[in-house]
Formats: sequence, structure tokens, C-alpha cells
Amino acid sequence: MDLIGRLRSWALARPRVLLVDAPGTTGLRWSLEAELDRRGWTHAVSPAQADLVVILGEPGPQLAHAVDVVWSQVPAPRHRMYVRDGVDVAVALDRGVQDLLGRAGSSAREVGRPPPASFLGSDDGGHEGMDHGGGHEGHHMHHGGEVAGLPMAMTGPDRDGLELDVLKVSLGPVHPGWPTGLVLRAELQGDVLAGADLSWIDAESVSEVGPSLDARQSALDHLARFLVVAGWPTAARDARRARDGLRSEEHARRTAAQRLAEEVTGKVLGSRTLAWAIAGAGRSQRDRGTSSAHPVLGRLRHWCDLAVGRDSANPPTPSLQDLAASLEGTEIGTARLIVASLGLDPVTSQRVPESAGA
Amino acid sequence: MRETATATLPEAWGVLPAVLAVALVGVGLGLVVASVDRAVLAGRTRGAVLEPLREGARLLLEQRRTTLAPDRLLWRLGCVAVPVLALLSLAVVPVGGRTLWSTSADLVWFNAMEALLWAAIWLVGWGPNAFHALAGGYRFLAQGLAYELPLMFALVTVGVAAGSLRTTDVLAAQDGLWFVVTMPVAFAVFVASAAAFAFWGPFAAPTSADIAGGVTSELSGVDRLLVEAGRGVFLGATAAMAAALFLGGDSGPWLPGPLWQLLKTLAVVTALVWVGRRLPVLRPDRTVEVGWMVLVPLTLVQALVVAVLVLSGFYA
Amino acid sequence: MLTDLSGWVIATVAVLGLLSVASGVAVFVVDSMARATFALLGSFLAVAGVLLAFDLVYLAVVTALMMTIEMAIMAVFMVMFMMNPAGLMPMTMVHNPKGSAVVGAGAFVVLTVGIWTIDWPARRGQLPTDSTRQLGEAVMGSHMLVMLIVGIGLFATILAGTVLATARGRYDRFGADLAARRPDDPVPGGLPR
Amino acid sequence: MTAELVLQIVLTVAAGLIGVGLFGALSQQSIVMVMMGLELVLNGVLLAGGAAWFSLAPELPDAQMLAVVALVVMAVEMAMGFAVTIAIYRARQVDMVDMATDLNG
Repeated sequence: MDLIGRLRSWALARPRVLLVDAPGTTGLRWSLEAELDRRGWTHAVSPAQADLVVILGEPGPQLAHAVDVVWSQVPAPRHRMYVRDGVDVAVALDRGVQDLLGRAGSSAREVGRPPPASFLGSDDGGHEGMDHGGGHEGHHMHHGGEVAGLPMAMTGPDRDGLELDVLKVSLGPVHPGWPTGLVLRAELQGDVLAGADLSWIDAESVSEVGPSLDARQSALDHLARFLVVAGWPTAARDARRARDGLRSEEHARRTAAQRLAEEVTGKVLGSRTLAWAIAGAGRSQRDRGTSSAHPVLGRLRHWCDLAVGRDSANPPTPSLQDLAASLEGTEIGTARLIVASLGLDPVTSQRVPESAGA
Repeated sequence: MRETATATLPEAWGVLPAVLAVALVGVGLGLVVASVDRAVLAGRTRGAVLEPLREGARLLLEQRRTTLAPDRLLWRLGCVAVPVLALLSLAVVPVGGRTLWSTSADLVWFNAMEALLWAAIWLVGWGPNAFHALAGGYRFLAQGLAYELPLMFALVTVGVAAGSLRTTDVLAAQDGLWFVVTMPVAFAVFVASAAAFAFWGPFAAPTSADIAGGVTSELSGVDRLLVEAGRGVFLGATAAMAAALFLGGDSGPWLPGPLWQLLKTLAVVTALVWVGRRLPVLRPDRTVEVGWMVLVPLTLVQALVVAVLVLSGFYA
Repeated sequence: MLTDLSGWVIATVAVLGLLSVASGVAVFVVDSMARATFALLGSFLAVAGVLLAFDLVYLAVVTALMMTIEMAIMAVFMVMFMMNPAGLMPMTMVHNPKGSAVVGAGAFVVLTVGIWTIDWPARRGQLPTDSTRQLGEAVMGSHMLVMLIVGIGLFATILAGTVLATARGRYDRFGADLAARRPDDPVPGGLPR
Repeated sequence: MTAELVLQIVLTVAAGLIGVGLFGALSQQSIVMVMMGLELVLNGVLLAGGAAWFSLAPELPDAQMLAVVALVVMAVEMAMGFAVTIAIYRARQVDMVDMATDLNG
């Protein structure tokens, strides 16, 4: 019995963490990510992978509901913890693991896990909550009706001239590598976005303006988050290390971080494979066929310039409507890259009016 | 049956010990892949061996995920099939100069196991009735289809040079010269296609972060352990196969044969992991076109070159 | 080399045979199209197992290889075109089931009667040492003509299939005067063109 | 003796596959399902070829060639079937044989 207990505490000593950052908690997130990197804990890429759900700050009502949806998808043993500003993150994480072990140890089966279907009706959906409404307009083909609470897919025109099924799926607001609070309501044919609609949740309640952040550090943070989505974890790890080093008080660590930042940006800018992989992403219909426009690559260069302290003209940030329009017709992975390259964040989006794309 | 130079493993050791030994080798190879990967990913070697074991234990303790209206039968079938097929593909890989099973079409057997693995991964993506998993499954179908033919041609090239599809014959044919010297393209394509079939490194788009882990996004507990372990075992098996088919297997001076084979396999695994982790994930729409438009003709030319060499008596 | 099969192998062959027929029946019984596709794959794999018992290693393995690839592609087509790929909404889409059943059963009965009444000739010759080599030498020697025709047929299939399946021709890709330097494709692809 | 018994058993199985396949190919409405029926018929042919090779004339490669041809026919049937399905579906959103009967002239 004790052997099993010891095995359990050994196995769960490095849980996978799913971070949920409420608006205005960027600094706190950086501290927490630095601590996770120091401990060698890994980030979960989906709720099914997570053991520990860490919620930073005070989520608004809609975000809190989305967290509940995500929580319903986390397999046991699991633990949900809240970290507020001004808390020692190391102590908080230690306590989180203890609580996780305590839950895993108590043999009582977890009760009250709501069935997946119970979240279907909610509009702000969840990680993969299939959107309920909207399935009944348009021509009523032979397949209609509902199965297991899900509406059957309708067909729609697609780019290959085949009338294929359209699936309504909402992505976000809580999704690793995705700006927390942003919801993408998508109409998908296979993995191609036939239609897209973007919005922020809790839009009216975001009032607090987070502490202003160092431009270089946030550039490195954007870079790291983009690289995670682009599937380059080693470079993302280096970018995070550089960001955390720059926040240090010690001079020696800061200069080392500066070197690391130059190294990682050099690697990113010099990577022909990355350029090959993301070239053309985010190009609008207008400039298709010309090789000049590579918006995602351009913004990536911008973050890299900022990260090493070079001046760089801020490339225009499109409004949510324009962004949603540019996502239409793209493959879901490309859409994720485009969104990740923008470094969206609810606080700045609210503070700067929607017409930021000057 | 033709007199083969070496007996199969079951003939030498008995059936049960041979099967157990090959399964152990497979698990060991998978562990090696996971450890090297961990070391490269974390940037430090400390705890690299222990971490995959810890991860395995953690997954064993974890609950299995349920989703809304899943196709549970096919989902579980896919999850179980992944490690089983990876181990089956190891059956024709020479271990210490002998294979668990020696047929007259070993190379095709290896390829068939890869194809079945490909279908099994699609099942893993199809099963949970979730968007991200299915998108990963689609990506893997396209990728596997594009890299199946180059892989097949690479294997055919080896078969042409050895004059046999039996792996032990291929080993014997490399007595004088390793095949990698005359068929570098086939070697590179074999390794790259193997990475594509194990959806690994730059070919990890079916499980990449931009679709929340793709086919693995809804896996937890034992299911995830099976799939991840199967992927590691398969990658290790491919590295061992690459060492046997192109790098002369267990031939080498001074050291005993099995040690040479181990060293070569470890070298291939390390190179594969190290290079793979230094590249970002490539989008499938890019890699697929390269597979069809570049690798297929390239491997055909390679096969032609080798065939001409065979006719000129180069390998005799 | 075994020239005759042992009792165990015969039993295995019989079980695999039953399995292949059962999976074949399952194809038209299950609701889910994905399951139907993989039931068909199960039928092929069982047949491949029987071929393996007959020492036809190459044919068995190639059957498994080709049919797996075909079935995986088939599964995508199922999801694309069928109304009910997951079988969540059971529906029957058959016409003339009675007549078809009669034809199917009739074919089976006629064949079976023939199989069990014909006086089969005795086996001529021994099993070759290497059936794969036998096939290979036939393809490259005595039966080369078959392979040539098969090759031409496959090539024609590739062309015809592509022509039928694509909607976009070169005028769609390179413009009406074929002047565009880069093709205008929905997905740009990976090569610098 | 054994060889003949094996041949008869396996050929019966092959006849079963052909019967089931015929039923499917004739009764199904969806083009893809019809193709699956045809595949089953060819599967039976493949099996019969293998059994004939083993039990009747293992010295000759002819039965093996028959099996190879059956495999090729399956591949061709599949490729053309999918191509025709796409073409018909693109033209009129139909994937059922009953809705394409005007093709029978």
C-alpha cells in the first residue's frame, strides 16, 4: 500500500500543467512559466493531457464558465488551483502538487463529473464544445436532426467544388497557445475554415489595466508563444529563458539573457525551414500570387527585432473583423499561426480601440 | 525454403524466449528514443532516462478520457494496434544477426506493418469524435500517403542490390560495402519517411500544438501510453532497420557484432532525434508536395542507379 | 519444408476463412461507415493470413499492404460522401435486397456444389523453395506480357482517375492566357514555383 | 488427400466471400458501398487463386499471377470508382447509384 503511495507521489511529482491566464496577469504568467521551466514541468497541449489546472488572476464570469468546461475534460487525478498576484509561485506550485497527491490518494471516486453533453447548450462553448445553434438555416438536406445532442452537419460549397459537410465548432476561449478569452466560432469543412467569427469574452468587464510591461520581454514572450504553436519547442524554451533572464535583478544574468535573446532570434530569423513552413500564411486573397506579402513572417521579424532591442515599426494589427475575414479559407493550423503571430491580448485590445489597424 | 546462412531466433533460442527478447528489445529501443528526446528537449541529460518511466507511471494512474458519442470500439482498437504493430515490424529486424521471423518478403512485411500503423493512427484520430483529433488523422493520412511510395522505393532499392527481400540476406550482401555508400538517397529517404510515418520531429504535424495535439489530443491514461510507446518503439525499430539495411548491421572491426549493431542503432536514433528537434514542425501541405514531386522521382533514379550497378556486377 | 499442412494449420485456415466471411457480412450489417470499411480490411487481413499459411508470403504481405492503404483512403471517402459516416443515425440504403440476396446465395450454392462434386486433380509437383522468387521470375520471364499489360492499365488508370477527379485545369491555374508564373492554387504547396 | 480437403474448404470460403460480395454490390445504393461489394468478390478470387496454387500446381506460377491480377484489378476498380464518385458528386451532389441511372443510356 505504501509502495503504491510512493509510486504515485513519484509519478505525479512532475504534473502536466494547463495554464489559464485571466486578463491582466501577463507578469504573473511569466513568473509561473519561469518556475515551470526551472522545475522541468511540461505544459499540457490539451485538457486530456493535464493534471494540474492553474488559473491566474480573477476570471470573469464567462471565462470561469469556460474553465469549468475545460475542467470537465481533465482526467483524474486532477487538481484545480488559483494563483493570485503577489503570491510566491514556487510555494503555490508545491502546494498544488501536494493537493493533487491528496486527491489521487483518497480512494473515493470523484463524483459529480457532469456528462459531456451537459455543456452543449452553452453558447460560449469550450475547448471543443460543438456549437449548438445555427444548424437549421439553409437548405435542409436529407440529413438533419440531432444525434447524441449534436446537430448533424449540413453541407456547404467549398473551394474544390464539392458540397462537403460543414461542422460548427468553437475554439477557445481557453486553449493552450491561444489568447485566453478569444473565441473563434468556426465553420469547418475538414480542417479548412469555411467561415470564422472572432470575439472576446467578458468584454465589458475587462477594466483593469495591467502593469506596463517591458517591450523586449513581451516581444520575447510573443515569440515564445508563436514558436510553441509553430511546433518548435526548443526555440520556444530558449525564448522563454531569455525573457525570464531579462527580468532578473542580477546584471550577469541579464547580459546572458541578452546573448540568449540574440541567439534565439538569430536562429528564428535564419531558419529557412521555419520561413518555408509559414511563408504565405495570412496572405489575403488580394495579394495571392504575388510573393511580396508574408504577413506572418513580417510580424515574426518585428517581434525578433524588438526582442534584441532594435527599433521596429509596428506592423498594423487588424481589427477582429478583418482578422476573422482573413482566416476564412485557411487551414486551421494556418489560422492558429496567424492569430499567434498577432500577440493578441484582451487588455490591450480593449484599451486600444478596435480600429487599431491604422 | 532456401538454406539461409543463419537460423531464425526461435530456432536458436526457442519460440517464447525469442519473442520475449524481441519485445524487450522493442521496449528498450522505445525507451532510448524517449530518453534521447527528453534530453534534447530539456537541454540537459539529468533525469533523461527516469523521466519517460515517470511519465509512463503517471499515465498508468490516470483516468481514461471519455468524449461525447465516441466510436469506442475503433478508438481502443487503434490505440492497442499502434504498439502491437510497432513490435510486429520489429519481427523482421535482425537482432544479433538473426530475425524473429524470416520470410521471403521481409522488407514488404516491414512496409505492410507501417501501412497498418498508418491506418491505426487514423482510427485513433477518428475514435473520439472530436475535431482536433480528426484533423490530426486527416493530416496523417495525407502525409503517410505521400511518404509511403518513397519509403517503398527505398526498400525496393535495398532489395534489388541484395537480390533478396530477406533482411538476413541483405546483411550478408553488405559484407564488403555498406549499402549507404551506393544508395545515400535511399538511406536519407528511408529515415525521413520513417520519421513521417512515426509523425515525429518535423513531420509531427498530425500531433502538433496548433491542433491541440491532433490525434493524441483526446488521449489520456493507458490509451496515451500505448500510442506514445508504440510511436517510440516504431521509431526505434526503424532506426534498427536503417542500421541493418544501410549501415551493414552488425559488421564492424574489433567489437562483437551485436555491440556494433547497438552502436549504429543508437547513432541513428540520436541523429534522428537531435536533427528532428532542431527543426520546427513542417506544415503537411508543404511536405506532401515534396514527397510526391521530389522524393518519388529521386528514389526512382536511385533504384535505377543501383539496378545498373547490379547488372554491371558491382555487388557480386 | 512443409508439403502438407498440419492439423493446426488447417484449423487456423478454417478459422481465418470464417473470420473473413464474417467480416465480409459485417461490412453490410454495421451502421457506421468507418466500421464497415475496417470490417472489409479485417476480411482482407484474414485472407492474407490464409495466404501466409499457404507459404505465399509475398502475396499475403502485399495484400495486407495494398488493402490497408485502400481502406484508409476509402474511410476518408466514406466520411466525405456518406450521410452517416459514424453510424449515429441508423438508416438503410439498399434497393432490391431480396433479389440481391437470392443472387448472392445462388452464386454461393452453385459454386459450393461445384467445389464439392468436382473430382479435383492431384497436386502436381512440390512447393517451390521460395514462392516469392517463383513469382518474381514469372513476372520477369514467362509471364512478362501480363505484367506489361497490367503496367499500362495502371498508368491509364492514373491518368483517367486524375482527369475525372480534378475540376481545375491549367487555365484555372495559370490564367486564360497561361501567362502566370506561379499557379494559382488554393493551397500553395511546398515547392518554389 | 489433405491438399484436396484444404482446397475444398478454402474454395468454399472463397465462394462465401463472392456470394456476400455479390449481394452487397447488387443491393447497396451508395457507390462507395457498391465498390466494397466488388472488393469482396475480388477478395474471394484472390483467396481461390492462392488455394489453387497450393493444392493443384505449386510448381507453376500461373495461380500466383492470377492473384496478382486480382490485386491489380482491385486497385484499378478502387481508383476509378473514387474518381467517378468525385466527378458525379461534383456535377450533381449525388453519391447514390439510383440517382445516376440516366447513365445507362
